Amino acid sequence: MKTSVVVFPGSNCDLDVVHAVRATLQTEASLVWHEDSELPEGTELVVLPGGFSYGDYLRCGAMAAKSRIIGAVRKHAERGLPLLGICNGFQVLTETGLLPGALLANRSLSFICDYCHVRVERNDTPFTCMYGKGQVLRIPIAHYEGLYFLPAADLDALEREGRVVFRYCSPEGDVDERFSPNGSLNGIAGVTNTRGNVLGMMPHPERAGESLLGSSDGAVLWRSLHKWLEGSLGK
Amino acid sequence: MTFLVKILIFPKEGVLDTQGKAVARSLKRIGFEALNDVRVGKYIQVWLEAGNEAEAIAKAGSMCGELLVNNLIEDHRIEVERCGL
Amino acid sequence: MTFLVKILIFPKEGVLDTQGKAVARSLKRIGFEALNDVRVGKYIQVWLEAGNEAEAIAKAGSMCGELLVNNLIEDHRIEVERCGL
Amino acid sequence: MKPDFREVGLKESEYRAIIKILGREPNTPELRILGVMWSEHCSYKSTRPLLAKFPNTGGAVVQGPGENAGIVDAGGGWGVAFKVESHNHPSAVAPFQGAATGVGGIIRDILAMGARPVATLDGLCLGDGNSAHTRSLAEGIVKGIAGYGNAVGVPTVGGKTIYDGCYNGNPLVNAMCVGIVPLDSVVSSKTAKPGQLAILVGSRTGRDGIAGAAFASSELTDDTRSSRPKIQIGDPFVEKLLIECCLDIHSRGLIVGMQDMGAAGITSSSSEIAAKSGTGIVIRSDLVPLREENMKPWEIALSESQERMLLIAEPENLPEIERTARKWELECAPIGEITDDGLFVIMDKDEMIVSLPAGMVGGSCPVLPWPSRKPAEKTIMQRTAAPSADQPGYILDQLLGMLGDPNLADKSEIYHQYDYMVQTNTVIPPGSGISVIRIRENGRLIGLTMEVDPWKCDIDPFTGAAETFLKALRPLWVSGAEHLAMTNCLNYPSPENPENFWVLSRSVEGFAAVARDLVCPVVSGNVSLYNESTGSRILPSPLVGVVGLYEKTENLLRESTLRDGDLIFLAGTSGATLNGSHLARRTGMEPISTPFDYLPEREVAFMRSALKTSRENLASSGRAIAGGGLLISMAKTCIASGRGIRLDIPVSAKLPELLFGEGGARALYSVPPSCENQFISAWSGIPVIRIGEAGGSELSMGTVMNIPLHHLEQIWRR
Ligand SMILES: Nc1ncnc2c1ncn2[C@@H]1O[C@H](COP(=O)(O)OP(=O)(O)O)[C@@H](O)[C@H]1O
Ligand SMILES: [Mg+2]
Repeated sequence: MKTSVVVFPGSNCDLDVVHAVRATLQTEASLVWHEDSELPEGTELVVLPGGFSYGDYLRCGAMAAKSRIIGAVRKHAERGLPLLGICNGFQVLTETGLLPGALLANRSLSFICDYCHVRVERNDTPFTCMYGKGQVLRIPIAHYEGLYFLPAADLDALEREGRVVFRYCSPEGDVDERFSPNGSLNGIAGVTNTRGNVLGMMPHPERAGESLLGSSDGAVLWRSLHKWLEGSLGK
Repeated sequence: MTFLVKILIFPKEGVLDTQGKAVARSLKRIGFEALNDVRVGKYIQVWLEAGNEAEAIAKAGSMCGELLVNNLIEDHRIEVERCGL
Repeated sequence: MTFLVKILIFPKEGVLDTQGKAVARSLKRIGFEALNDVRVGKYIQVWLEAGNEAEAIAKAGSMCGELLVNNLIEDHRIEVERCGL
Repeated sequence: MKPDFREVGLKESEYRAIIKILGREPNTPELRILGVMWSEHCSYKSTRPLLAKFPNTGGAVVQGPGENAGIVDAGGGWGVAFKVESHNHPSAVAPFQGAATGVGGIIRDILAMGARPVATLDGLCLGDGNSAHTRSLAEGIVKGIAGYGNAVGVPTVGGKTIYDGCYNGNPLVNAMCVGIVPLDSVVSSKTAKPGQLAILVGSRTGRDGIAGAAFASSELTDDTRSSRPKIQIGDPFVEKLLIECCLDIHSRGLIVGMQDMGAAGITSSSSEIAAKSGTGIVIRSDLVPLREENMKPWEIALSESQERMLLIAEPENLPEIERTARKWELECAPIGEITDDGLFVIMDKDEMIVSLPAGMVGGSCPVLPWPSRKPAEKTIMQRTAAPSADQPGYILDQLLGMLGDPNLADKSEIYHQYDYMVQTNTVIPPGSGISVIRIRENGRLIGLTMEVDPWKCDIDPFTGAAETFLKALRPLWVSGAEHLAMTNCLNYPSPENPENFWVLSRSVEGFAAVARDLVCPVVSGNVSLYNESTGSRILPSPLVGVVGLYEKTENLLRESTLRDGDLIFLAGTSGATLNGSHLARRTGMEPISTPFDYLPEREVAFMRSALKTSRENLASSGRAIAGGGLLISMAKTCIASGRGIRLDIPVSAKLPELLFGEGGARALYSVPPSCENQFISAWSGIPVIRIGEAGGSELSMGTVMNIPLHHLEQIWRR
């Protein structure tokens, strides 16, 4: 699986993603600079990593969404290849319009770094095909702006189309406002586009890659992608 | 000519304004009770070159459209002032 | 009477405006080159009850002094508007 | 107009010394520069002879004090660079910005060693924990640390927070940063040679924090509060770019030296390089990229604008350095060069503004020998509220009261605001007595601890400081790490008061004794004096940070991994006393002086047994007993592991000492029954007693108490 991780000025989870992909799959993952206009030849997965692109000074992800590389990222997604935005990367995806919605300040108005639980709502996406449907993952979050917002009508449509991939839940898998650490509408932690090849998620799968660090639930996401790519590209 | 463009950005009606609510709560706590609502937004000042006021406004408008404002969650207003006449 | 008090808060002269700097750079990058400076501050709208305009302004002033503005690094301006005449 | 020497913070004797060295009067810019560089903050003039008492070589030490940070050998060709620094005065005035720039500053010190910053810890001493003022100040400080550390991508993996009314007007913010560096590419500030360029990389220079160092070297009066320098604003975004840029440049061998710009900005960084390298340096102030107009050369030279580094490089590498800086969108300008005349010179175009011997600016200034006087003995302990164990409910009441006390209660509200996981190496996150991170490059784990205990230092500065240091060492040993070295920050009130100076000296001796006896050298540190304001001054607050190394990942013994059926053991001496304890303060007991024995042999024996226990896997969890004593440690273990303990301790008159006493090397272990004999023999020669068994969902002790864990947890989480 050939992975490209985009580095914006202020990205800080870029290397973590590279390590996680390499450690899980023993495959190549390379960094791509935001000023480049092309992705490396043969890129199969693009990851927009977490961090504080451009300091997140205007709105999270807003300035990164205008980077030169975004054109190539858009084309990659249009070809139906997987594009994953994690945390700040999710914010960049909503700012580019590749995903609907916006991420607002957490209900607590504080940065939250902690483990949380999310329920896998769909396992028919490239990102989740090796999880069980309804499986509960223990996975870290670390953000100030993670409250997923969409105007009511759009939110209904999103739900009807089943585009919520991850939802905050209790350790037992119950979804309720109480288990949403940031106040996200409908407990939304990750959403996908209509085609299912673009995923934005606030939790950090790359931080849940080994049990020594507290959880390995995130590693399955990389394995899912690997499997899906092998299948779909007929390797 | 240099213009100072002032861009006022504020949360759209219906969008949760957590910060506004928190500020309202704090203001009430320290004694400002006769308070109906608070909204917190951004105030961006841009000093730019333009041929005339209309052009300055147009430029500011496209800055908002392209970068400064997220229409899903924010509204905005633009005011212009000529600098150093 | 209800007034809408608009509070414009902006970085003090000489104090590093981290946001303004970053926004200016981005605006230039996407093609707005005729740009001299950008400053990013806050725009707070407060709807409050007051007997008259002067009182509304006075109230807003003390809100700024006590909570909304950090005098070490920020300046501010207050504008008032009568609501729902 | 030329300022009076007093206005720039110099004493008359110092001014005379300057004239003597120069053979002339200094001009205005020179006077301003010397005022800042000879301030306490930059020169350590009050404490230099004291710091000389610290052992700073041996063991794993690769680089002792004298550089931007110390370095220890962590195996496999990798070094760990670390240092702690204070940002107390700025945080008192502007909590958010002060704390944020404190984090930024210490990160650059680590970067200056050529090391990649991999962790920070923060030591916070805050005022009365239940006051609204403290709460709002603490909120600003914590948000400042979070705002900076999170954005810059260095995990805040631990720290220490205490509350006491003595910090109401003077909160302390100490920040420690840890970095890793290949031992063969450590950067030194001593190796500059004539002809090399001094290149400024980072942000533009403004009028921020001019003379901030002098500000930090005096008491906070209402007057200084209003005359404070223009506040520095940290930009973590630029700092992140600066880290990547400098490491990129360094990894390609383009520089020979590097120095952060902290206090006194360009002046201190450039003059220190010249003084340490035995060269001169000329700085061209007109070449410095500015943010503000009409800045005077001396303002440029003393500006404390953040996020700047000074690189020393051969001229032929300049183009490549400039290209790299452009990639990272940073300013980059050659602003001077190394000379051979030993002078620190500032030129503004063709005009010479300053010309001083480099050693006088960035080397050392005359020591200020403050008089020292031992304070009168504190009164003998009066048990105003004598603890009587047999009084029904006494033990439980005290336990619950202490668990809910801000000093001992849950601190997650603070550390959940810090990104403690970025870089994906955090093995034990904040919330334990120890933080553990992995060094991916050599596969080893390192343990990090931070301690401050003003109350014990107040009773007796020597044993109090020793005990503070030991409190940072013991959790490392219990978790299976051997200590490598320590860093410290000496936070005190004015040294000009003879009693304060005596206390300061004695606590330095306490640190030095432990460093020597346990072979834990001091490799870096910082001093912050004058922490007093009108009507209040801080208790002596020496803070220590220790780095330890695990032989193997499997050796790591965690604190809260109790298993049902485990036997609970108390290992270690029974030297605990109520003196200076939380219980004593709660119940209003007067302390007696010299509360503890400092017995290094006992500590060494404890260390050996603790290390053996973890290496031979003889326990399922272990926790060094610290603040609040045995029962608090027990309650925290139960809460964190979600398992109860049935204590089996006979009721005696000594119960309060046993359960709530503090001090001395003691640990709480949970031992699988199959390991009992081996465990006991690992501790031969040291008292170990079996005090209970793990299981159930209560913390109970015969008829004395029986309390459900969820109740304990509720109180602890406040
Ligand atoms: N309490 C202390 N213990 C040991 N070393 C100290 C102490 N205080 C300062 N030092 C050392 O003195 C030197 C100068 O300190 P400082 O001025 O804080 O460094 P920097 O200029 O890099 O910020 C450093 O090497 C520092 O580690
Ligand atoms: Mg330094």
